[in-house]
Amino acid sequence: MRTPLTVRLFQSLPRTAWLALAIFAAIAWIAIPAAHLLLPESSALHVSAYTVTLMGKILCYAVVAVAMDLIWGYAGILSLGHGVFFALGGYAFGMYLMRQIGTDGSYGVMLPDFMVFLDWKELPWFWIGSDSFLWALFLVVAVPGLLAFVFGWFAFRSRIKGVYFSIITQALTYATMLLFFRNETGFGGNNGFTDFKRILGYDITSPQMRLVLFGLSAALLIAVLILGRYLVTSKFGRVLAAIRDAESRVRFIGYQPTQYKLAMWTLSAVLCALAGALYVPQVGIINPSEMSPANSIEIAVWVAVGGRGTLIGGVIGAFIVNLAKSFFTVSFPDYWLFFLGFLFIGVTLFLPDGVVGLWRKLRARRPAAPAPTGTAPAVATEQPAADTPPPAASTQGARA
Amino acid sequence: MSPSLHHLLRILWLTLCCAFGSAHAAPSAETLARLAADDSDTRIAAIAELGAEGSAQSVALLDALADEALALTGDGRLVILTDTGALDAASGSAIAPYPDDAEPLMVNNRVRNALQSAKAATNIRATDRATRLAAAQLLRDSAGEALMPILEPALDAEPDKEIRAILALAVARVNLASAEPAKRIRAAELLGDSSDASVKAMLAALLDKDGNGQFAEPDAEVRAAAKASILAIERRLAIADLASTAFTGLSLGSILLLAALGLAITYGVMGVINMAHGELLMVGAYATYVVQGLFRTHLPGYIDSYVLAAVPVAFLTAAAVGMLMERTVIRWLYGRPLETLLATWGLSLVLIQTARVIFGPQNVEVANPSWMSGGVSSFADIVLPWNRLVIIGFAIFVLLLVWLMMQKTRLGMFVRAVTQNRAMAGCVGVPTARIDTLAFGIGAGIAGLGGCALSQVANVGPAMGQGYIVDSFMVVVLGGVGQLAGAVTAAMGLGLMTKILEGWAGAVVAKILVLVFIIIFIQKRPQGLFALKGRFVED
Amino acid sequence: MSTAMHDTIASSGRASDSRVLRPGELDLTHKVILYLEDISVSFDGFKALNNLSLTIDAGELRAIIGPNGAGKTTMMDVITGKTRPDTGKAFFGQTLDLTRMSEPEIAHAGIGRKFQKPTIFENHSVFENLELAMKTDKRVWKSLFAQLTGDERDRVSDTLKRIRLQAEADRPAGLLSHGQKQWLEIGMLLMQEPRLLLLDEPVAGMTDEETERTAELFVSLAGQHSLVVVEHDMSFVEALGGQVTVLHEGSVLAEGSLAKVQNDPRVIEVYLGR
Amino acid sequence: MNTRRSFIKALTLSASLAAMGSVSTLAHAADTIKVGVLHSLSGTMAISETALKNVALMAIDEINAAGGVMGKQLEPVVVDPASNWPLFAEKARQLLSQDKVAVTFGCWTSVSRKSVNPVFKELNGLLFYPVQYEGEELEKNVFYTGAAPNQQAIPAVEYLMSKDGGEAKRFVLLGTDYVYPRTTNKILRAFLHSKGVKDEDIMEEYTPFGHSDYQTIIANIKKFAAAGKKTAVVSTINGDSNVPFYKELGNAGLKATDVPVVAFSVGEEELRGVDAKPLVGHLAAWNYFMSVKNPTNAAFIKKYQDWAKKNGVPNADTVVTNDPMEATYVGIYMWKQAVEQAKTTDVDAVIKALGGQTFKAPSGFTLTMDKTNHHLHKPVLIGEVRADGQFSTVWKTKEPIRAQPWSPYIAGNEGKQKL
Repeated sequence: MRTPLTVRLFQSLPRTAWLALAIFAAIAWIAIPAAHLLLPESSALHVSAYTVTLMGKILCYAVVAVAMDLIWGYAGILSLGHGVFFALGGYAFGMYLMRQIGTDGSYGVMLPDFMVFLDWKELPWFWIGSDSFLWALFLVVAVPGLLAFVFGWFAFRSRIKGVYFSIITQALTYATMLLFFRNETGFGGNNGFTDFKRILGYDITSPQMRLVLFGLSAALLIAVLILGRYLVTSKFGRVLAAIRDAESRVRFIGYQPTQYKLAMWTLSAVLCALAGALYVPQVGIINPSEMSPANSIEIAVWVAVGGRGTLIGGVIGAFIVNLAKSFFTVSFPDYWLFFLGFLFIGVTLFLPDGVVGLWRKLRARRPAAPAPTGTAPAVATEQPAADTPPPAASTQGARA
Repeated sequence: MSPSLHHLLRILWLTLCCAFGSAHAAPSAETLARLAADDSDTRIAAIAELGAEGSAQSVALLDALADEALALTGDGRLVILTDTGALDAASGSAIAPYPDDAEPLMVNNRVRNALQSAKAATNIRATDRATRLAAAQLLRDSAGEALMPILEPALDAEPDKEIRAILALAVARVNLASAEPAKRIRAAELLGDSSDASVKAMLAALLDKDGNGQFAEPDAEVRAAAKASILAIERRLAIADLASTAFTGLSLGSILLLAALGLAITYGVMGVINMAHGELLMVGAYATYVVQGLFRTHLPGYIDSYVLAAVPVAFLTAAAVGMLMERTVIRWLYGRPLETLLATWGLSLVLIQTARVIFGPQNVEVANPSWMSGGVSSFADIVLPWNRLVIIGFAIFVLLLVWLMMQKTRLGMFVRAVTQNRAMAGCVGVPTARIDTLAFGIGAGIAGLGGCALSQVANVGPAMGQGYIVDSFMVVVLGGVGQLAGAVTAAMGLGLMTKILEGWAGAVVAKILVLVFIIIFIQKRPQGLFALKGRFVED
Repeated sequence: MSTAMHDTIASSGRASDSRVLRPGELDLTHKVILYLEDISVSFDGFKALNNLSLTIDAGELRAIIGPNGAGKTTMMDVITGKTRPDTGKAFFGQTLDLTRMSEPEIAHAGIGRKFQKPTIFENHSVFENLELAMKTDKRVWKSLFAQLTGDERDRVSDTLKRIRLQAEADRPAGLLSHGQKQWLEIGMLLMQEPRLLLLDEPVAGMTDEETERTAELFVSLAGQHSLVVVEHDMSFVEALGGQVTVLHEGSVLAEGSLAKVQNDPRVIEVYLGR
Repeated sequence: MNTRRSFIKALTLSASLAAMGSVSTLAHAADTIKVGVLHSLSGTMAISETALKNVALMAIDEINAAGGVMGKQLEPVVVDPASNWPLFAEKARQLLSQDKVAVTFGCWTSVSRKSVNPVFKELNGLLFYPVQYEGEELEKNVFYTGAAPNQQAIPAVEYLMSKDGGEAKRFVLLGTDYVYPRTTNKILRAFLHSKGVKDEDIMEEYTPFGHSDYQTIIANIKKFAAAGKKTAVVSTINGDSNVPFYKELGNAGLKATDVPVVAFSVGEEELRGVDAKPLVGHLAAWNYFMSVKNPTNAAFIKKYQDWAKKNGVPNADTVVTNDPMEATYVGIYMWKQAVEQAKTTDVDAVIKALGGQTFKAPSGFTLTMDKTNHHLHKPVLIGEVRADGQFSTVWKTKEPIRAQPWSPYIAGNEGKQKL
C-alpha cells in the first residue's frame, strides 16, 4: 500500500503547521495588500511601502536561512559562502532587469550604462538572451546550481569536512566577490546593477508590483518550508542526519555520503539563488558586497539564533536579527555591532538550540511532555518535539 | 633630465664663472628680494646664485627655504624662523620682537629641485664624505653640460674611490654628447658600469635611426661600445628584476606569516576556530599606537625606540585580551568548532566596535621610527625598505620564539600533551584548564606581535583585522593544521606566488588566482602541505 | 556501481557462470570468501600489518585474538576499504578486489562491519537505525521517495525481536545501555544481510548473560554467513568454538583450534612475555 | 505547535516594526523641519563618513542657534546604513516615507548614491551629495556639492604639465578598481591624448579594495619612470589603501621631486592616518584645504573643533576639516537659503529656488549653484603635502569653474549638460 506522494507531502507536516502556514499566507496575500492599498496613510493599520519592502526583503532572507538550515542543521555542513549563491541568483535576474531598462538609461542606448562607461560596443556573450524572462529564470537556477554542484562534488569527494569546508566556502565567496568587483568581468563592478525600471514591462516601483514581489517571496518561503519538512522527514533526511552524526558508519552500511551531501548542498544553493532573484527587484540593487564573507556568516547567525535543525528556526532568526538591525541602525547606530556581537556569543553559549530550542525546553518543563533527550546539541533538535508526531515511517514501524 | 633643470644649471654655471675667485660675501639684498618673488623662475635663479656662491650664510638661507622656515614679514623683510626666535635673513642677526605676521615662503617641487641641485653643487666641494657622496649621487642623475666646470675639477680632486666612480658616470653622461668621438667611445664604455635604466635609454637613443636612415650616432665604434654597454646594463637590470620580485615575495610572505602565526597556535594546535584573530592583530597594532603616543608625550628623546617598547606591550595586551576571551567564551565551546566559529565572530564584532568607540572610526597614525624609514639601495638601484627588512627579521624572531616555546619549555610540553590527549594529560596532573588559557593567551600574544609589525606597513584602524582573517586561515589550512613548518612554507609560497602573478596579471587577478589555487589545492590535499598520516587522521 | 545485488546466494552457488558475473557479485567457487595475501600497511614507519596472509571459508566462524597493536583493527580497515594496503592482495570471493573498492561498494558486495566502539546513529530511533541499515537500493533518488513496504517492516521487527529491542523501538538509540548498543549494531549488520560479518570486540561491556546470548546468536549465524570475530574474552572465544587465528606484530602467529593455539609456546610467550 | 507559535511571533514582530514606523511619524512635531543624515557610521566607510555626519549636525546646531529656518527648528534624523548598499536604499525610503524629512544629506561612495537614486526619484525627495565623483549622472532630485572630474582631475593634470608642476611627460594612472577611478582615468586618458601624450607614455594600474601591498606596483612605477622623461603619478586610490601606498612610496625612495603623486581621494582626514614626513611635496587636488587662510575658514575650523570637543568626538583635539566636509556645510546652507527664498520646504519649489544660490564658502570663494546642472561652480586648489599632514596651496584657479558632469572627453556626452 504505497501512499501517493501528495498525501505523504501532506502528512509530512502536522495539522497545526498547515494551519499556521494558512494564517501566514492569508496575512501575506490578503491582509497586507489590503492594508497597503486600501487603508489611508493616516490610519494606524496602514502598512507603508517601506514596511512592505522591508518585510519582502526579510522574507527572502528567511528563505536563505531555511536553505542554510537544511545543509547545516540537517547535514552538519556549515557553509560560510552561501552569500555567493544568493548573489549569483540576484545577478542572473539583475541581468534581465538591466535589459528591461532599455533606452531609459542615462545614455539612452540599449546597452547597460556601465558597458557604455567601458566603451563596450555590444553585449558580451554571457549576456546573450538575458532579455528573455524565462532564460533569466533558467540562469537563476542553473548558474548557482552548477557552481554548487561542481564545487560540492570536488569538496565532498575529497572528504573535506567541518571547518575545512567552511573555510574554503569562505574562500570561494571571497574570490567571487573580487572577481565581480572587476569592471572587466562585465557585471558593473563595484556599482553592480541599479536603477531598475520594470519587470515584464510593468513599472517596478508601482505598489502592485511591490505587493506581487512580496507575495511571491511569501509563497517561496511557504514552499521551501513544506519541501524542507518533507525532505528532512523522508528517508533521505534520515540518511543525511546519519551522515552528520557518523559518516563512516553510513559508508559501511552502503550509502554514498558524497551523493547525499551533494544533493542537499546543490538544492540549498538553488533555494538561495531563488531568494536572491526575488530580493534584487525589491531592494533595487545587487552588487558584489553581497558576497562578502561577513554577509555569509550573518546567514549562519540567523539560523543559530532561530535554532538549528528546526526549519522554522531559520525564519525566526532571520526576522529577529534583521528587525533588530533595522531598529538599532536608526535608534542606536553606535550599538548595532555590540548588539549583533553579543547576540552571536549569547546564542552560541546559552541557547545552543536557539529560540526554538529554548521554547521547547520551556515546554518540556511541563510534566505532560517527555523531555527532549540526548547529549549533542543536535539531539534535541533532531528529536521530534513533544507535540510533533514522529516521522511517518517510524510511527508505522512502531505499530508493526 | 628636465629642461627646467638645464636652464637652472646654465644659470648656475654662468654665476659660477663670476662667483669663482670673488671673495665669499654675504648674499646681496637684491638676491634676497628675488628669493621672495612670486614667479618661480626668478626665485630659482636667485637660489642658483646663492648655491654657486656657497657662503655659510647662503647655505643657511637655502636650508631655511628648504624646510619652509624662510618667511616674509608684513613690512617685506625676509626672516628665518627658528624654534627660539627669528633671525634677519640678510645679516643672520636675531631680531626682536618676533614678527607674528611672518608668512613662510611657499616651496613647490620645482623650487625644491632647484634647492637640491644648488646644495649639491656646493656640497660636492664639502669636506665631509657622506655629504659629497649624496651630492655626487644627485648630480649623477641630473648633471648636464652646464655643470662640467664643477664636475671635472671635483672629479680630479675627489679622493674617495666610490664617489669618483659616481662622478665619472656623471661626466660620462655629459661626454656622451661631446664633439670628439674618442670621448664619446670612452663615455659609452664607461656607462656600461651603470645599472640605471635611464642611462640605458640614453645609450639606446644613439642607436636610433632618423627619418632618412641615418643613425643618431654617426661613429660606428661608439655605436658598438653603446651596444655592449646596453647589454651589460640589461643583464644587470634583469637580475635586479628577479631579485626584487623575490624580495617583495618574501616580505609579503613574512607579513602573512606574522599574521597567521598566532592562528597556527590557537587553531593549528588547540583547534579553536578563532574568527576574532584579526582583531587580536588589531589590539597589538593599537597597543603599538598607544606606546608611540606615550613616548611622544613623555620620552620624546627616545621616540625612535618606541617600537622596541611596543613589542612586549603588544604581546601582553593581546595575550590578556585573548585569555579573557578564552575564559569567558571559548572555554565553553571546546570540541564544538562551528559554534566556536560563530561565537568568536561575535567577539570580533564587539572588539571592532570597542576600538571604534575608544579610538574613533578613523585610522590612526603609526610612524616608522627613523631607523625603519627609508631603505638600503642595493645594486641596480633596487631599494630594500628598512621596515620590510626589519619585519622579515622580526618574523624569523617570532618564529624562533614560538618554536622554542612549544618545543623547549615545560608549558609547551604541557600544551602538546593536552592537545594530544586531554584526559590522559589531566590524569598525569597537567592542569588542563589553565594550560588551555595559557596556550590561547600565547597564541593571542603572538597575534599581538603580528599586529605590532603590521602597524609598520599597513593601516591601523578598527576594521584592520578583517583584511587579514581570510589570508591567515588560508595560510594555516594550506600549511596543514598544527604544522609550524607548514605555516612557514605556505606563507612564503603564497607571498612569492602572489608577487609573481601580480607582476604578470595585476593585483586583482593575482588575488583571485591565489584563492582559486588554494581551493583546488585543498581538494587535492585536504590535510594541507604537511599532512599528519596515521590511523587517527579520520577523527 | 551501487546497484544492490540480488540473491547472491543463488548466483554464488552456480560456479559455472562465475565468468559472466555482473560486477559486484560474489563468486564463491573454491568455497573461500576472503583472501588476504601478503598485506602490509605502515603508518610513518610503524608496520601495522606485516605480510599478513589469511583466508576465511564461506560459512566459517573465525575468532581472531592477539595482543594490542597486533593489527587486528587495521586488518578490518583493510578489508572494509577504510585503509588501503601498501602491498598485498585482498579478495572477496574469487573476483572482488577489495583494494579497489570504496567502503559503500564493499558494504554492498556483502561485508558488514561492527566497530570496536559501538557506532550507531544516536539521534535516530532504534527502528530508524535498523531501517537505514536494511539491504535495499541506497541511491539518493530512491531514498527521496522510499517508504517501508509491509515485509520490510516485518524484517525490521524480526531483527528487533532477534536482538531483543522491541520495547526500545522508538527510543533514540543514544539512550540505550552499552550492551544494547552493541546488540543494535549487530542488528544493523544483520539488516544488511552480509555474506561476511566482521565483528570487533562485540561483547565488550556486556553482562555474562548478554555475552552468552551473543555467542549463541553468532553460532546460529555461522553457515549461511561467514563471521570474523576479534575478541579478547577467551571464554567467549571458547563458546564460539570455531577456528582461532593469533595475530602478532601484524602477521599470523598461529592458527587452529583454541586448545591448539593456547598450548602453542610462541603464543604463550607473546601473551605472558608482557 | 512551534511552527504556528513562531509564525505568530514573527508576525507580532513585523507588526511592532510597522508600529515603530508610525510612532516615529507621530513624533514628527509640526514646529520642526526634519533633516535626514544618511552616512555610514559602521562598516568600511565609517572612516570617511562619520566626519560628514558630525559636520552636518554641527551646521544644523548652528542654524538652530541662529533661529532655524523660517523660524522652525531643524530636527536631524541620523540613520546608519552601515556601509551596506541595499541598506542605503532601505534607509533612504525610511527617511522619506516614515520620517518625512524635507531634505537628506548623505552618501559617499558612488554605489551608495546609485542605490538611493531610484528611491529619491520615486518619492520625490531631495538629496545633497557632498563628495567628488566621476560625473556621468544628473538626477533631478540630487544636488552635487562635490567636484565633477573637470573641477578636480583635469586641472590637476594641467598643473603637472605646467612648468611649476614639473612639466610631466609620462603619466601613471593608478587607482582602486571601481567606477570612480575607472571613469576619471578614462577622461584623463582622453584629455592627455588631446595634449599629445602617446599611449605608451600612459600606464594604467588598478588594485583591489583594501589592497595593502604596493611593492610590485611601486617597482613598476620606478621602471616606468626610468625611461628618461619626467613622470608623474595620478592616484585615485581609495580610502584605506592610501596609507600602505604612501608608506611604501616613502620607503622606496620615490621623492616628490623625482615622481610627484597627485591624489584625488587623499585629504586632511586620510593624512591623519599617515606619517606625512616622507610625503612632503606630493600633491592633492581639491576645492578646499583646511590650510586655506581666510576668516570664513578660520571660523569654520574653530566651530567644528569646538563642536567636536563639546560632543565628545574621539581624539577631538586633533580633528581636521576637509573638502567633503566643506561641501556638506555649503550644501546645508544653500538648502536653507533656497527654502527661505521659496518660503516652503516643498521639494520642487526648493529645487527651483536652489539654482543660482550663492554662498561664501570656507574655501574663500563665493560658490554658486549652477542654474541648470545641480552642481556647484567650484575653485580648484592644488596643494602639496606638508610635514604636519596639511596642504600648502601651490596653485589655484582664479575663479570657480562650472562643472561638466557629462565629460566632453567621453563619447556620446555632447550637449548633455542640463537636465
